[in-house]
Amino acid sequence: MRLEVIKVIDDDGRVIHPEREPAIAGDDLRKLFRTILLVRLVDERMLRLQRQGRLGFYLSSLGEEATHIGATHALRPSDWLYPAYREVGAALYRGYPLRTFMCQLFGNAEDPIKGRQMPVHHSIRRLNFVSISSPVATQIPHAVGTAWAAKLQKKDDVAAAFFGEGGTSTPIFHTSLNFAGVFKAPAILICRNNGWAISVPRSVQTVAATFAQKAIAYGIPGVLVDGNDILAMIHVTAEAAARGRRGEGATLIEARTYRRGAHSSSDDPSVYRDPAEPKEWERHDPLERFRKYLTAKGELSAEVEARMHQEILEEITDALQYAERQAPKPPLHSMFEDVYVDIPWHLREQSAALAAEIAKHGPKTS
Amino acid sequence: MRLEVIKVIDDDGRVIHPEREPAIAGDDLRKLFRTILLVRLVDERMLRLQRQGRLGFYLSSLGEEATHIGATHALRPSDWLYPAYREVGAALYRGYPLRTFMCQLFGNAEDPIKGRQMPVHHSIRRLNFVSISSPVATQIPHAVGTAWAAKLQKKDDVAAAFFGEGGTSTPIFHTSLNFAGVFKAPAILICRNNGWAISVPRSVQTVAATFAQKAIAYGIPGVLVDGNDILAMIHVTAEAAARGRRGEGATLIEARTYRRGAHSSSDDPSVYRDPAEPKEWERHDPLERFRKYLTAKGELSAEVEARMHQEILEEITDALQYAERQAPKPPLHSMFEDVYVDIPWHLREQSAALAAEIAKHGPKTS
Amino acid sequence: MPDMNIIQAVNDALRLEMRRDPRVVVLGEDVGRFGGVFRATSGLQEEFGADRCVDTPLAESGIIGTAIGMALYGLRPVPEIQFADFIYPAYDQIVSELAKLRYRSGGEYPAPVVIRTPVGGGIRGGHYHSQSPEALFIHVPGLKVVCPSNPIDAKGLLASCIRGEDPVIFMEPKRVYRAARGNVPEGEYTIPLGEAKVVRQAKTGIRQVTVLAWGAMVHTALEAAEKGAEQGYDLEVIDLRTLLPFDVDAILASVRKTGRVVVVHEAPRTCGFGAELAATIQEKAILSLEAPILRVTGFDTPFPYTLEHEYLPDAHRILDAVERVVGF
Amino acid sequence: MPDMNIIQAVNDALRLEMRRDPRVVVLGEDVGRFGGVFRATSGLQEEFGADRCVDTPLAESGIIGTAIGMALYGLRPVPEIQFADFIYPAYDQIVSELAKLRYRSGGEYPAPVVIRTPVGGGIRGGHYHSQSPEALFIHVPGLKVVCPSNPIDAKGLLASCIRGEDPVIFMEPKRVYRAARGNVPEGEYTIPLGEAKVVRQAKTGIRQVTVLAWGAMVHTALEAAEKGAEQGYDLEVIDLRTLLPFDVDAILASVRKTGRVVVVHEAPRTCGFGAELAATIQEKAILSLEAPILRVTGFDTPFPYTLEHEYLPDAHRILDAVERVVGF
Ligand SMILES: Cc1ncc(C[n+]2csc(CCOP(=O)(O)OP(=O)(O)O)c2C)c(N)n1
Ligand SMILES: Cc1ncc(C[n+]2csc(CCOP(=O)(O)OP(=O)(O)O)c2C)c(N)n1
Ligand SMILES: [Mg+2]
Ligand SMILES: [Mg+2]
Repeated sequence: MRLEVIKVIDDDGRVIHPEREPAIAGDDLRKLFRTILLVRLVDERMLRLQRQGRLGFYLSSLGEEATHIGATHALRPSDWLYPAYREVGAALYRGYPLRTFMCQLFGNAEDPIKGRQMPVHHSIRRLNFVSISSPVATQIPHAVGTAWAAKLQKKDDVAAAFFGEGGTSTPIFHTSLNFAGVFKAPAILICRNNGWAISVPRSVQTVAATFAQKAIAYGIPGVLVDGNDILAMIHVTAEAAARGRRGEGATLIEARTYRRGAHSSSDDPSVYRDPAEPKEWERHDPLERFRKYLTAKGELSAEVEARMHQEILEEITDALQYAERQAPKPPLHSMFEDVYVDIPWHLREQSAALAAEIAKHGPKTS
Repeated sequence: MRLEVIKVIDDDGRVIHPEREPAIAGDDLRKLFRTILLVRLVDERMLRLQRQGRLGFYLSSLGEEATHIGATHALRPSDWLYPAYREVGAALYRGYPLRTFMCQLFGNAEDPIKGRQMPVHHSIRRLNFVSISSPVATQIPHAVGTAWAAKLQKKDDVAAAFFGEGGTSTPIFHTSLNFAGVFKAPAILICRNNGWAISVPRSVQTVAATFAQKAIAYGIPGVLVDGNDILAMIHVTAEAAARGRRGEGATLIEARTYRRGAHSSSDDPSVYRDPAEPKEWERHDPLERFRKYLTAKGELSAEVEARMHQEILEEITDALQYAERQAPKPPLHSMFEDVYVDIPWHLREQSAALAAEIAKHGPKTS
Repeated sequence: MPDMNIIQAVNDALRLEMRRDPRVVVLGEDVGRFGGVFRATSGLQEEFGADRCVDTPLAESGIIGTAIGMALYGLRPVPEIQFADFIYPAYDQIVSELAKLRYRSGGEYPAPVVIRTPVGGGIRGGHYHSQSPEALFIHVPGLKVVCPSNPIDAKGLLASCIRGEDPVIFMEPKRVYRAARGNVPEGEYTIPLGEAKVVRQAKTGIRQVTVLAWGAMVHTALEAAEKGAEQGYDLEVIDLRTLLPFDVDAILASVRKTGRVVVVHEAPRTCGFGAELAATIQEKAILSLEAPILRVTGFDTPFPYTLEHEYLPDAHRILDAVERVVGF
Repeated sequence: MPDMNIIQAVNDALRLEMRRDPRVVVLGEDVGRFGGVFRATSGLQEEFGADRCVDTPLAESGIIGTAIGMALYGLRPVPEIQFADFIYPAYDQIVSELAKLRYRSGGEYPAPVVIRTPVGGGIRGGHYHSQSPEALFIHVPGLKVVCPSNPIDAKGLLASCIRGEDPVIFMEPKRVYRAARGNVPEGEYTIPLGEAKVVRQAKTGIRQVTVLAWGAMVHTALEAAEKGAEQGYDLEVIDLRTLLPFDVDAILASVRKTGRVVVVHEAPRTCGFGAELAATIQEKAILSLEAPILRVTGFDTPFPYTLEHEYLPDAHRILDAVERVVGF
């Protein structure tokens, strides 16, 4: 157990652990920075949209972007990601087009998952970004199973699961990590400890001093990392991936971060949380810290960033306009597809009945 | 975390840790001894009966008796026990009459649980010995809830749950211990690590070096104890109970022992286990060790033991004859009772239909 | 009598029962400080303290499992499962333990736990914030299942459940949590379990159809009744209120009167509770039936997001079925 | 064609599929070294190694959850749940994940996991070694549910499931695991899902009754048919084999022929699969019905130990129902 909080840079972006500093090319550094910025600007815009009633629901990652964007960078595109709902940055980092992203949010006719899930529940097979589920932590055993399967097939893929600290309290967290330990599955279990599970503070999830130490129960290493330090995230994830590929099994990573926004667009943290707390965490802002690091390194200038910013805003506007132009609903019959590989008689019957109903009474209005 | 295996006596019954030796009156020492012997003789006889086809099913505790008999001694009669199926010694220690015990095994008209469960699934409210369930580990959260309730009601009862090491792999183990930690419930979680879960060896349950260390995940103390050393069991359970009563919360105890017999009367360990292994564990036999201790202490003589032995055999024969004399089945209507506090219309209807069916065709033969 | 919505009525019932009986405790995710994501437990922690209105770790099995242990010790826990869609991690504790404890202990160890949980669609919640899993509990002997449609029933039924001796799954129709309002009597009262309510009587003697519904669908059925009246249909709408044990007498009385039945529910059709109602009715009253019993239900797909109003039964779909049974 | 029982047939199917397709893996409690507590996986670890026939820790949710992850990666896991009574800790993974993955990913992420599990009573197993929870899966869109009654079907259906693209709950009737024998064709073959089998045809044209059954109850139904024949009843016994999607055409064809239906199952009556069959039949063929559809089922109690033969449907109970529908 390492109870030290692994860091590479401090709050001012100064390298305090050069021995851990990952070697990353300038373009990649800027891509990392750009993705954080992208997520932040997308989140901002979408929350605004939601408040205007133009979007049903939204979940933002404000202040937590470095956790999953850093982890994703440390993995290969062929490695599998099992995200929760606060890791869309991982998809964007892997190149998920913003237009498609927006179509998912609207659940419209161009939504690749056919309007079947709430906003933010993306599924992107070609990016190895597996379908997001609302139930907390249900994806963890899948990551373990995928990692285990890769090992059985003698491939060197690893699989990463992301989940909040609330997820560590679930029963499936336990069985998953235990299986990962027993079968030496090359899985990386990334706990995004953002301090809150809706209104429930971290202190109510467990009285263990850290989440990382839960690894001891499974005989696997547990690592504690500053989740707002993207370089530290890259460092520990790369180490965990290397361990996995070497056949040494799974790693649990606790990434300390903070949920600066509301849990979701349905939530109002003023009821349960002292506003000084999120304020305090602004000091550790991952974007800010990374910007200072890049600036000091000469890899980012104010002009470059301003250009990025502008570009991103234009992309968002374009994507939004694109999404809002699409037919708002997927075709009726799509509701009955993909329940099974083929459509059995009872679903064919139901589909026909619905078609007849709509033909008779017209489309549903709400 | 204490990774030392707590012991009081060695395999020869010699006190190696006098500072831990519990002060127990002679009569109580003999009662402890007698209960181990009782369980052993009952187990032997019941397995024989099962092989003769006179009993449907049986589960023995051979070699593991000290774990739960010791723990029960260390608790007050008002403390709640949540046993698994291998802790009947706890009930017998608390005075469960052998006749009733046998009636449960036969599920006959005098079975207090009305023939509803398989043999060995006792329920004895007046002894605070809660109804045994077959599903592994489902009783653990109940012990935590009961302990928590006692604390909320400012009573100083504690609750103990017993489960095998296989039970630590279950999802409910995790949520239960985490709740126990968070709510500082005075629960004692006793993992009887007997090396096997049916055919699955301990090494497949977890790669953690010990089960005791799983406590670290929940911020509670984990204790490793020699489960074949009844004095050590008493010592650690008494400490855990005292902690609980002092308001310091839960304790996880890993009691190292060994399942010397088959998993149950349905099992055949010769298919999966080297017979040398159980043989080897005879050296650490809890009865033998305790006998040597008592003899050295002058609390037990061969004559006293012989008398006990004789008495127990007579009791067993009496109880068996009693049980076999009872009507073999509980009344028909009892099948529909206790599903709810009152019998709703649909069960009344079903009960009447069954009565009519039996009236028409005669009693069911098998 | 104050005008209340269902959330307020539930809150009122909880508060009164907690005042009345110190053994009543509330536990769940976000129920304490926050007062519940739907605010149904709002103010309870202030009044009764954090020991009686408890925020728990994120583990439904822990919530239900420890509630069982509390109930065995003599408390009256009323756990909340934030959405019924998240009840499955606790399914083992509910099915294997809660439902069977009284029975398997020969009556020695009842565990009167009342599990409150919001159910149903229509709030743009997609797969996991819309489900109606009543059938998965009705099929399990040892559980009672209740689902009110309005604040007056919600308060009286919840009080009955908490005072009762049996475990209950108490399903709250979240779609009408705020929309269904009523003049809720002040102070304590109970409404007995097992009694349905005829919320609209068929009176014309012609083109009469019995419509069985519960929860949010009662309102949809009443809407259909309004619309249907214009078309000459006379619907007798029965709000089942208690799903198990259901009020077979009230149902059969209406069936004998109308001869035609439509059952409405949001859950998928196959093996839904509608199947049980249809099977029971045809078994006990086939000679009264003038037409097959039709089911108007959700489809046998996961609950969709965008097309949720295509998925959910509405007045049109009910009236189509009414038309079919009348025209049979 | 070797004479085999169901256990041997299941074992044979697993072995052949594992030989045929290296992606097939078996995992579960005691399935490896021991070969399963019922010996259904006996010899597989010897032949295919401990990587393809895996003993797991004691956690059904881990077995199913990791199997899903394996299936997503391209393997064909065939997990065993030792007794269906212990499937509930995995219910969340089955209902929330396995059943919905294809749908919620827009078809991108199918998870073809075939869960084998013994079901049913009659082995003196009490509450927790006797259950028949098929309805709890039939109600969940996205799952298929299969239950063979004999070794020939068991082998062919299991092969179909493993080669199929959908998740399946494959229920094995443990009461007749050894008792139901048959001449099982050697080598690979498949039997398509969704097709029922008429295992006894009604031929006399009088006092004909359709009896719907599956698993162990098929044998009880056939016994009733034998006995009934002596009393002048002519039973047409249909073995459903696949419970979802069930073979509605075969059922309705028989109903139209006989006009009378008895459904038999071990599970508790209320909201059991018998309810769905009754509801569907009366909906689609009420004019063919000469009598109500009766259900002969287990009672709405937990499965008892001593009184299990009082609980379980037997030939007498079936014939009483037959008598009632014929005499209606
Ligand atoms: C099994 C389950 N129970 C309850 C919920 C409702 N819920 C949604 S998010 C959430 C809190 C999750 O907290 P955490 O795991 O810390 O993730 P975070 O939102 O902080 O990223 C809860 C309780 C759920 N989605 N799934
Ligand atoms: C949830 C569940 N899964 C599977 C089983 C079948 N089963 C009965 S006992 C057992 C092994 C239990 O091992 P352990 O917990 O170590 O207890 P022991 O029998 O060694 O005392 C298994 C797998 C069960 N009873 N419950
Ligand atoms: Mg969190
Ligand atoms: Mg064991």
